Amino acid sequence: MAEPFEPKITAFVCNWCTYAGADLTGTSRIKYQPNVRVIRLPCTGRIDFMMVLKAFTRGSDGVIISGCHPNDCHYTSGNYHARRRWMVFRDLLEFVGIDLERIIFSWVSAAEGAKWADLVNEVTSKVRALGPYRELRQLAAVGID
Amino acid sequence: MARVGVFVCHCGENIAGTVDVAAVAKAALDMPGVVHAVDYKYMCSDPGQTLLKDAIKEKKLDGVVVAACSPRMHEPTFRRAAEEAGINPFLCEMANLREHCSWVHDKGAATTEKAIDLVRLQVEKVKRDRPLQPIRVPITKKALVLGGGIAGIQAALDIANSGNPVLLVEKSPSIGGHMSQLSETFPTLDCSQCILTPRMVEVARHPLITLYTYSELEKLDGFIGNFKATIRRKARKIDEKLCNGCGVCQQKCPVKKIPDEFNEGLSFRPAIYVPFPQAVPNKPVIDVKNCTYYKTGKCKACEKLCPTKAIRFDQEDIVEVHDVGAVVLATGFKTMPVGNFSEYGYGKLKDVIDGMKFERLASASGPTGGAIRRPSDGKEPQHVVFIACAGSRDRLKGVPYCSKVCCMYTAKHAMLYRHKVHGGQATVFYMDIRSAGKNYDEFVRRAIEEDGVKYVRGRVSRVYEEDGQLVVKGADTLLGAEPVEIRADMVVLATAVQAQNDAEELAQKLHVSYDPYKFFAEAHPKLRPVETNTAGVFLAGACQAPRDIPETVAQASGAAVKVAGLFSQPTLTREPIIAVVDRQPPPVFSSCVGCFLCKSACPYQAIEEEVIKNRNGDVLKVVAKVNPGLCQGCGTCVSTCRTKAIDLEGFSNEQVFAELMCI
Amino acid sequence: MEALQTKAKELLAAGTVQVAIGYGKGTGNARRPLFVTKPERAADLIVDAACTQNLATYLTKHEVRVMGRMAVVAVPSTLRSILQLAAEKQIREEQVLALAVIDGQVRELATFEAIEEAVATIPDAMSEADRNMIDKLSAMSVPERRAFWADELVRCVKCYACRASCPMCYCERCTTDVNRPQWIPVASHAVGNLEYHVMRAMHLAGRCVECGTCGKACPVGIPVHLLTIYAEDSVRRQFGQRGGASAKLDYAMSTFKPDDKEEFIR
Amino acid sequence: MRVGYYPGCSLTGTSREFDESVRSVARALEIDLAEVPEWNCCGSSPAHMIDTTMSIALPANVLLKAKRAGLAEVLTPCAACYSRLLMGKHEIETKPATRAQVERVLGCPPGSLDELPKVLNVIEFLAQIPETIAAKVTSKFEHTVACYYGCLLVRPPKVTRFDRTEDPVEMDKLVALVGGKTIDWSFKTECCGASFSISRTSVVGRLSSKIMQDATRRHAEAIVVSCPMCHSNLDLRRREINRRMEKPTLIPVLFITQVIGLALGLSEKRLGLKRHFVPVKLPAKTLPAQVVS
Repeated sequence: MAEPFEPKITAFVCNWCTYAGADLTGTSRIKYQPNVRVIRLPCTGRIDFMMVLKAFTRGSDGVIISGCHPNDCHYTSGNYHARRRWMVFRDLLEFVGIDLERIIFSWVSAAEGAKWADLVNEVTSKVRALGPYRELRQLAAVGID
Repeated sequence: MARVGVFVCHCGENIAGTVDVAAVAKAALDMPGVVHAVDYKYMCSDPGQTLLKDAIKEKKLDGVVVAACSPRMHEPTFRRAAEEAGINPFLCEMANLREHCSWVHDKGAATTEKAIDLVRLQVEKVKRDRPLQPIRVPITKKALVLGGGIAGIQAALDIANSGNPVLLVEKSPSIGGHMSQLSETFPTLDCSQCILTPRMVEVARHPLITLYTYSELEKLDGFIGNFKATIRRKARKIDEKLCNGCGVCQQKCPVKKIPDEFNEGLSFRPAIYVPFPQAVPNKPVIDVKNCTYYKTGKCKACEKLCPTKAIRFDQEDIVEVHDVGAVVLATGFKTMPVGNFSEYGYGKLKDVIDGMKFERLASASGPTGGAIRRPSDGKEPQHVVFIACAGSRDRLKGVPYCSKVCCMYTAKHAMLYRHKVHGGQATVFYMDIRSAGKNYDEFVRRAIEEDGVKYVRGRVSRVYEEDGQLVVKGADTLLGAEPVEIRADMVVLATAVQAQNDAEELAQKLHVSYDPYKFFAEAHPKLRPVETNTAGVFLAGACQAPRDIPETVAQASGAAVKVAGLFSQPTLTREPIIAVVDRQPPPVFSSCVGCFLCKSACPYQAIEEEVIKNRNGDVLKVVAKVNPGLCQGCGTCVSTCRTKAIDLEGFSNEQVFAELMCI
Repeated sequence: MEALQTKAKELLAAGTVQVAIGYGKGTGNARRPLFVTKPERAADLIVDAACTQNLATYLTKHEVRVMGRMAVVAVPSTLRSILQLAAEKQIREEQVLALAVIDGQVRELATFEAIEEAVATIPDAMSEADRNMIDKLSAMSVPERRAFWADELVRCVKCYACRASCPMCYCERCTTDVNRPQWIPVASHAVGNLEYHVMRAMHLAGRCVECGTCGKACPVGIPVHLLTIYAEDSVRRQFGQRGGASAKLDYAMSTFKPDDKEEFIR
Repeated sequence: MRVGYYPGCSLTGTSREFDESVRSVARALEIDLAEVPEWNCCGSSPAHMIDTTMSIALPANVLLKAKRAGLAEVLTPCAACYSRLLMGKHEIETKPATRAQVERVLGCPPGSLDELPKVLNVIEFLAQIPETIAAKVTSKFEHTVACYYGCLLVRPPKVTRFDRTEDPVEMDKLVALVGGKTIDWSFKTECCGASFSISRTSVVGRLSSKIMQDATRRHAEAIVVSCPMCHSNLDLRRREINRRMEKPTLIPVLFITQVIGLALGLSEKRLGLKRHFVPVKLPAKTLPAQVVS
């Protein structure tokens, strides 16, 4: 029997809210599924859309993007800039035929340890149900990379 | 070729209990560029750090990954160790195996595999780390203290006494805060005002303290050492220089029936008023909402009668900008509005009051001169029931946390009542008695044993009126949950301590984190309890969590020391995590094309235009330049830049890309 | 057409401009860019329905700029390009003069303010064919669209004609040329091509003037302009801003509103 | 307007007048009550004391039938039925394991228990249509009454999410809507003795007398309820109650639907007023509310 599919989830998180929130999940000993790999960045404003695209083309089955709630940004407005970028990026991704179900945006504050665990569990379960993200990987096979 | 060392920490059992640390170290050795990998029981301990330092020297490492706890915890520790071993501190990275792995996953192959991946990400990152030099910025050696309660007063005095100027901003007309309203204080029963007012006067007289009452913070820009605080000084409608505080205006004001905030609505005040006799400053304000002149355009009785001609009806708010180097948040708390406890009849039944009202009743400066009189008819209550945990530890209708001070003040209230009404009976309904603190439990025992306060362990379900008396229905859980019905003359609710209404808004102005209950969050619950995540902003008192007076004062002094320590340095060292625009040899100079879209995205106005000229002074190119003093390193400009001409030190494109490549 | 030739001749003769960038005769019925520096050659300028290329591309080219002040024959999208280039500090008012061709009329627009006024009266720039195509694609399911673009983009040979023809792709170093890190794979293959075109569209969102020149420039006929036009349209729909409306910077992607909609964020 | 209707056993037995008044009021308000086809027991006392799975499966089956009949909302006047249906729905929505087990018990395919209909008690339902009621009032209900809510409508608050747990007010608002006055009292959710109505009448007498005592002291002319158990205890057990009263009382106990029905001008017969043990006699015109506070 084949091994059950374990999705790879890449999370881009900001240092001040979601990373700290995930730290709180740890100090609160709330368990969640081990499929996520966190890329720590100072702010959601630092999340280049190219990184998200790269995460998918490198084989992530799901992507989490998370930072401070509106108004709570450590850098005042990085999350607002990021939000605009995501609005257009999502729109464009869907237009070129990339499934938005695999890319989840969330605000997780430093106090929301439980929300981080919920988020990871939910995304992991959802992506596990969706199965491996073959579409982009099949495309990659067309090329020579 | 890189020479990276990987150090895997067991953290006792914290990591090693779930993650196969030896396997992680072994796997690390196979990672390209890793020349050394070990695991050790406690990396942060002195021998652990020595292990790291020795390895750096012996193996000539040019990059270090410590796989241990969160970088938010120990990154400075290991960076310092790396520096001591002779490499640049920014060539040290941490893989978070504890908070992000061992504490949140079960023991098993998947968890160890994740740990290895986390190490791999950081190895890829550290290989691309560049040595960075700390940035030095000047410090404005002046502190802003927000809130003029005991926390703010103590912090302001301590900072000023260390020789640094302080701007103390209080939103109400006088400093003093909740403490000025209290009667006696536990566990010594000394009079609150007697110990507080000398401090208030000291604040007013201190040459290094500028006191702004009736003022609020509108905006805070800048960063540690270099904040710009915009303060709104609300118009008192009097000329403070001319007013001598004689009080004639208060006596002559025709509006008399405004509920007095200081006395918790138990008495009345005029429209021009000083909140309480010991107020600092002792200058009145005109309550514009209730003043006859502002409502009808007529009256001006105070203006006519003021002997120094100090009334200024046309006075406007003043907005000022101040340069400050540090901020102490000491904005205090509020007590829970009791509206969600309609079954206790608060608001409906006049003789059901909250703890703050009782403080005013018991206070010698209060509306009854310290005599316990019930509000409905002014009679001396013969039986008073105190309900502890009215809102605290109540997930359904209140807050889940313990408000910490209620057990003690309830014991104090019951005791004061028994001292003042000798034949009176005091009954306390409680869930647990939490009296941890020096001389605290002794105090509670005294209330029970010497002053005869009856303690009933159980909660109250209802308070209602019958035949002119209050009926308190509850259960005595120590007597097999027998229903208890007590007829009382007055009921005092120990309502929960909550964050101020505008706490969230204020936190957002200052970019400090806050918890789900809107209390401001400390940078670390144990090791950095007076700091916030925003460098240069410190915490004192009940704005962080419910606190009593001794704790508040201790924390305020702690915050003051942090400020004084900051101000004792000639300049400030900042982490060099900032954006840089690339530079290239002529004729390109920079891959920046000078579109300046980054400029509008920068939250800190840190992007400037740099004009590149030739020797004749002809403009060759205009490119972006990041002001390292202003840049805070968010990286918003980096992801806005189409040509990738801006990059962020410490989180560079190459580093993030490398991390992504090992997914 | 005569009006244009006369105007260009006058401007060149008077020395108001040193070069007039316009359309000349190409192979067959095609039109090609023409750079007129002598008044007597102004008669070679052509204006007709076949003149669709956005000539603003040349305004940022060093070789053209060194000639002196430029007059550019401008269709509506060219006018928007001028404004967007001005907003991005790539062109100054004294460097350029527009010979706007709007509804067959030639008007000299010497200031950015005049161009802004003219642009304000021009309706939605997306052509009907592009609009229909975008509507058709939007109506498809996600997998259908994925198949459509996979089929199209697999033919891309990364010749970068789209980039070269675009007036807003004036960067001296494009992200595709960055090799540390190599964001976009050098070779032409399906994933890299997708990354390249998504990147280009994202970079043009809020800046694209919807001229469609990139699509026409594609030698293998990929409708790449639909991506940039779609991204631009997305910006307009969501933020009410558009590229090339003003000579002052009004770039939707470097600003924000606290109440931007965020129902997709949980 | 069409709404699902689940009467349950009480409304077909001891509390027929509740059923009659609900149906009459609904008819007067032009609301189509669609009875859940083939409904079964809600799982009250018998099941939930004995078998946890059964206590969820029974209400789940009721809601499943309602869902299959295309009903988005189910009105259930009996407070015990309301409690069971809500609790069943809550358990299914929050516990995947329970849900799977119930699906097995009911033999329905997975997913059948998704999006079960909303459960409404009669107060909740009427509170949604205040304008409709107000427009049809023909004779104002000019009486001062005590609204008694009992326990099941507001408990447990996490599940019911209805009104204020300790001091509910929604029924008071309905009475006010049709011109009545309500006393301000503290016994709105005190225990009436609940299911001891049959097994231990003395307990009912002791507990309910306290409720009755306070209501009469505050000059209520009647007690208004929305639960068949409350009604039985306060009405049927009046003899036991009066034995413990300072002054025996004969103030009637009305269902909220009967109060509304009277205001809508419906006949005593259609509202089942004759079925009570304590005769429903209200003073012709009432005094202004004497709120004792």
